[in-house]
Amino acid sequence: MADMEKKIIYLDHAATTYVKPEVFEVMKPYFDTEYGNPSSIYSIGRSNRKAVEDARISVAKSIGAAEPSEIYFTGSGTESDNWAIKGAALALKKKGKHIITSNIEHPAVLATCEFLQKQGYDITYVKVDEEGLINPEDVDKEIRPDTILVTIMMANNEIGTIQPIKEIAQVCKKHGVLFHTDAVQAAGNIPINVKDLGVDLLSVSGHKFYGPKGVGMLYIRKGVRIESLIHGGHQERNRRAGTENVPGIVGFAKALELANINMEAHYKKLSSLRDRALKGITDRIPYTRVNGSMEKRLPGNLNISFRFVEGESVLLMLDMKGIKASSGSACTSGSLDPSHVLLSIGLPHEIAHGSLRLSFGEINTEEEVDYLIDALDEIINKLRNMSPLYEDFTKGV
Amino acid sequence: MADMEKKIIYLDHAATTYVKPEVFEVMKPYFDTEYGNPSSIYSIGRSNRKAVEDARISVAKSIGAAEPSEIYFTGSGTESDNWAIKGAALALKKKGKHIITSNIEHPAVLATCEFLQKQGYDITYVKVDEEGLINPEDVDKEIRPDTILVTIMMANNEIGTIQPIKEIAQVCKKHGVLFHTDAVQAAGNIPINVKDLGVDLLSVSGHKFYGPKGVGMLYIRKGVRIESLIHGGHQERNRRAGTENVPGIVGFAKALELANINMEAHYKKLSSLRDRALKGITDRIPYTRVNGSMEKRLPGNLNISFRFVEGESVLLMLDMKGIKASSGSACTSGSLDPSHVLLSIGLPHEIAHGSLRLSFGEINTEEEVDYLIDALDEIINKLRNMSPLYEDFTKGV
Amino acid sequence: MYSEKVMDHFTNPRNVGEIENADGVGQVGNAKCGDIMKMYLKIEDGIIKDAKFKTFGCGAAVATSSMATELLIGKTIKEAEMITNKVVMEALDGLPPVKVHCSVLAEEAIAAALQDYKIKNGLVEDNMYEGCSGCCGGCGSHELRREHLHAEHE
Amino acid sequence: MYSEKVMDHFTNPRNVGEIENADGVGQVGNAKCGDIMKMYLKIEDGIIKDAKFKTFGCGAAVATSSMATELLIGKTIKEAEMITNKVVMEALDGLPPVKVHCSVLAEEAIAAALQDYKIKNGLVEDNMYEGCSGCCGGCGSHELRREHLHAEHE
Ligand SMILES: Cc1ncc(COP(=O)(O)O)c(C=O)c1O
Ligand SMILES: Cc1ncc(COP(=O)(O)O)c(C=O)c1O
Repeated sequence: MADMEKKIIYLDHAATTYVKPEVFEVMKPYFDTEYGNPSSIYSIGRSNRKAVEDARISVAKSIGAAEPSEIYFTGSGTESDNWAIKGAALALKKKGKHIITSNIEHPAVLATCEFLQKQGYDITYVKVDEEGLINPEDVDKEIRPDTILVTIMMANNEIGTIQPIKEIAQVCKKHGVLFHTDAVQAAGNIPINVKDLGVDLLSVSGHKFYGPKGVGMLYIRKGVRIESLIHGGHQERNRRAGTENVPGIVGFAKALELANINMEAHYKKLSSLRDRALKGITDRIPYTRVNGSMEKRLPGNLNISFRFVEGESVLLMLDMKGIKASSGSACTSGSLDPSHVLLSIGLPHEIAHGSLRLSFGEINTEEEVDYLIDALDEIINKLRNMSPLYEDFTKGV
Repeated sequence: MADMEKKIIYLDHAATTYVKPEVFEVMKPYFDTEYGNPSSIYSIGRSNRKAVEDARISVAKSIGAAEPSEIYFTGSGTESDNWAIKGAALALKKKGKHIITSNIEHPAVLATCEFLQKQGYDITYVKVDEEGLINPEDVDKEIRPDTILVTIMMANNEIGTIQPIKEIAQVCKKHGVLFHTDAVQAAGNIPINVKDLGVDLLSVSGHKFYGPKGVGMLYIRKGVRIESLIHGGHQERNRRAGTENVPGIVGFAKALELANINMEAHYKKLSSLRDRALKGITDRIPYTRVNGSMEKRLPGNLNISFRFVEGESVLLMLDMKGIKASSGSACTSGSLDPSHVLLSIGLPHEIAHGSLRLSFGEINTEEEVDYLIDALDEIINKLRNMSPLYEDFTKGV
Repeated sequence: MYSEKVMDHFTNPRNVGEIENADGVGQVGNAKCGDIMKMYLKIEDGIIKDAKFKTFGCGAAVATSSMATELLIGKTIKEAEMITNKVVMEALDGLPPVKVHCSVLAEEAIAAALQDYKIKNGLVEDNMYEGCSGCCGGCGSHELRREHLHAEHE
Repeated sequence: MYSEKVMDHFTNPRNVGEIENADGVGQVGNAKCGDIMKMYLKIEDGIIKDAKFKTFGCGAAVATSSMATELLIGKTIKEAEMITNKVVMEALDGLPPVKVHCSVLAEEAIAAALQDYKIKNGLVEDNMYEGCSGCCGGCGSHELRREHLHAEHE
């Protein structure tokens, strides 16, 4: 057991990733030697400025932006989402106050919309189907003359479903409505090309693709005007104030660059591990279901519900076996409700409570997956034997 | 000359500092091994959570907060300023829309106030005297029934003057008005004790005291309610969403802790270097003035105006001699106007243009100061000989 | 997040299972809110001789159930009635604020099982179910409780 | 931020100084806005034989003055009048957007010095000063110019 504890199997890459050594390496000099302020005119300031601008060029290339000047670095994916949505809301309030989003967005989008609702904006939540997918026509139907923004995530953080962003962007374009997508989970896992997608605004966060925490990015298509979220100095072309997080920005760009180079192999490896896990688990453990489309899905995401047990208990027991995963239920976050995403695809509360998110990453192996399957089998059994729901079920109550 | 170029004399610590090795050391593990998401319940998530909470406790201690829960980590000093001011403005808009600030604030405060002005808030700018100091009575006079916030910086970034924050806080308390102070320049240089000062909100930025860039802090006194700036997940007790920048937060706390331990020696060393520079420069170079009170001043700050020359030229020539400094003029930032701070203390435009900020740090030496004095003497001479203003002056025009 | 005691009771829960022909059985909570506790009591001469539980819920729910059974065994009914959620929580060296409701559930499970015993033995008149956890939201107290918990959290 | 050419002309400015009894002298800019250029011309047979300058201003102001004098020497008056700010800027391998106004200043300094020469030699009728840099704000064009520069920056 003590041995097991030491062996850590990290299956929570959707929550955060480690920083790759190659990424950390390029960040390092900006902590202690190249520490100037990019706004300064002297040479070490200038070399920092160049590092930031090179990062911007690299990121623009990584996401297919027309120009580096469309890339704005922020402090997190959450900040990018807040900026895109509040910024558009403020800039366009004369045109209208109606915003369309989906019912499976990340809290960074949902809580921002709720905030705007309190400020007098009108929010429409388009519903996903039981596969966790948005129908672009549903977006089309909700657009009104006073609609100023549509914000729909590219890939979901819990069930990994990938939305038809290009089609939604076309709908928005047809109506002349701004379109923002939260691509925090998509970035590094599936190709992103903003030109091809036709989005106006797109959010990314560094720590989801082996880059650093505390740095995000907002793509703002040239010509799109949104109000700033953070006012102050002239950084980021006057649109996002604050001394640039130079090591963070450099690391962000490097990580995204590596992810792009490596994307095909990454996709293949993760989806194969994921499929192995899925087969093993469903073969061995009855009363189990997968949540969300298996077709339109991030390669590393698996979300499964185990009937009669509760997610946090599963997580804790997995942790004791060295396996780090995440629950579909937002139990730990102070809310008593199960995941809004799982409820949105039609899961009953009690099944939503018994859900597990496994998100595979580049360090995982087939041996780890096999160990996971064994561990889960044992844990689910143990918990079911402790469960009054399972008791009722077996007794046929 | 090639030799000189290699010798870098960094005199711009007010712009940003390098990260101390001891600080970088404690940050490192959180990049590659302890990389969990603090919101996760498994063990590496928990160790990240603990790291963040330990940092909070440490910062609370460093600034004399009553409770760690009064400490909120952000992405920058600018974000902290934006949050404090906009957060108070939104939370208290029913009470009123009047905000008092000073005319020498950092752009993070000024631009935020300008933004609010456009949103219908009323901003009063209290003026500093020619020493660069605020009279608390002037604040008292401006408070009205609809005043909801006073925001006055603790120490100025250009001229280093230290404001009577405790007295201003008393004035605010008397009127029941919230008081925010931007302590970004003060932190690490002079003691900060929020309880003793009596402030409600206080901003700090990591990279000004040998900590990392991309992390800031807002102190919010217990019981003070402000609206969030960044909405989303449950991080930072539901008040500042986004996955925590764990290495950044850990580094922030360590740097502040070191600064506090080391404060007396730091103060002595920096002020002695500063005074040596001041004496040398004014002894050798005529038509020179110091800007801002020498008494109520940060230990490492020196701001001098050289008549008949322009600041950027001085900076560039200093840079060629390996000396990194900053100009009083915001020339590089896209504005053609000289520093609003120098104009506020009564400098004519042409003299404000010829100003230099030297900010000393812990790595500087007396030899460097002496080299600086020689270099400046030569540079100012050269530029004056090129200056039509000096020509007119010497010809008695 | 959890104390060692909580983790111990979660990992090695005491008294898991059912008691055949139990003298009192109580079930509280609701699958919808993610916690159900079922408590079985064996009572002889007014003394709780045995207690067992089954729980669907998070780590804290399992641990509080386990601790509750340990606290119950050997107690008189009067004494058992004094096992409040605070008592359970203290015995576990505390719970995170968001998990306080689990200890409330444990208190209510005890109450429900004792109530069942009393009804079966004619010790109370009506059989109104008093074991509401306030969690299922059915009675509208959910939001109230949530606010309460959040306030405590703050 | 600056090209090598700009840094070269800033570090080793050509033709710094005054010309005694110059044939044309022009001064533009304003200390208030941080840039003053004074241009001295020696003109013989309609050809600029020598040019010198003094400048109070930033690196770009010094470099554009220096480059302007280099461009002027040897030119006819007609040719000199065609040295626009673009010409100066291109000769310096460009300037950062916020520094474009410095090249405008150089163009205007040339114009002012030539105007002075013409007036002294009775080649123009009125002596209206045409060398406004738009920078001092005196004529209200400051804001306009600033917007213009910012727009270019964007
Ligand atoms: C007084 C003052 N306030 C706020 C800031 C903003 O801090 P940051 O650039 O780290 O966001 C700075 C430094 O740039 C400052 O000196
Ligand atoms: C879909 C999605 N959007 C936004 C975010 C917020 O990113 P961050 O926590 O880095 O601010 C996350 C991750 O937490 C996410 O998965």
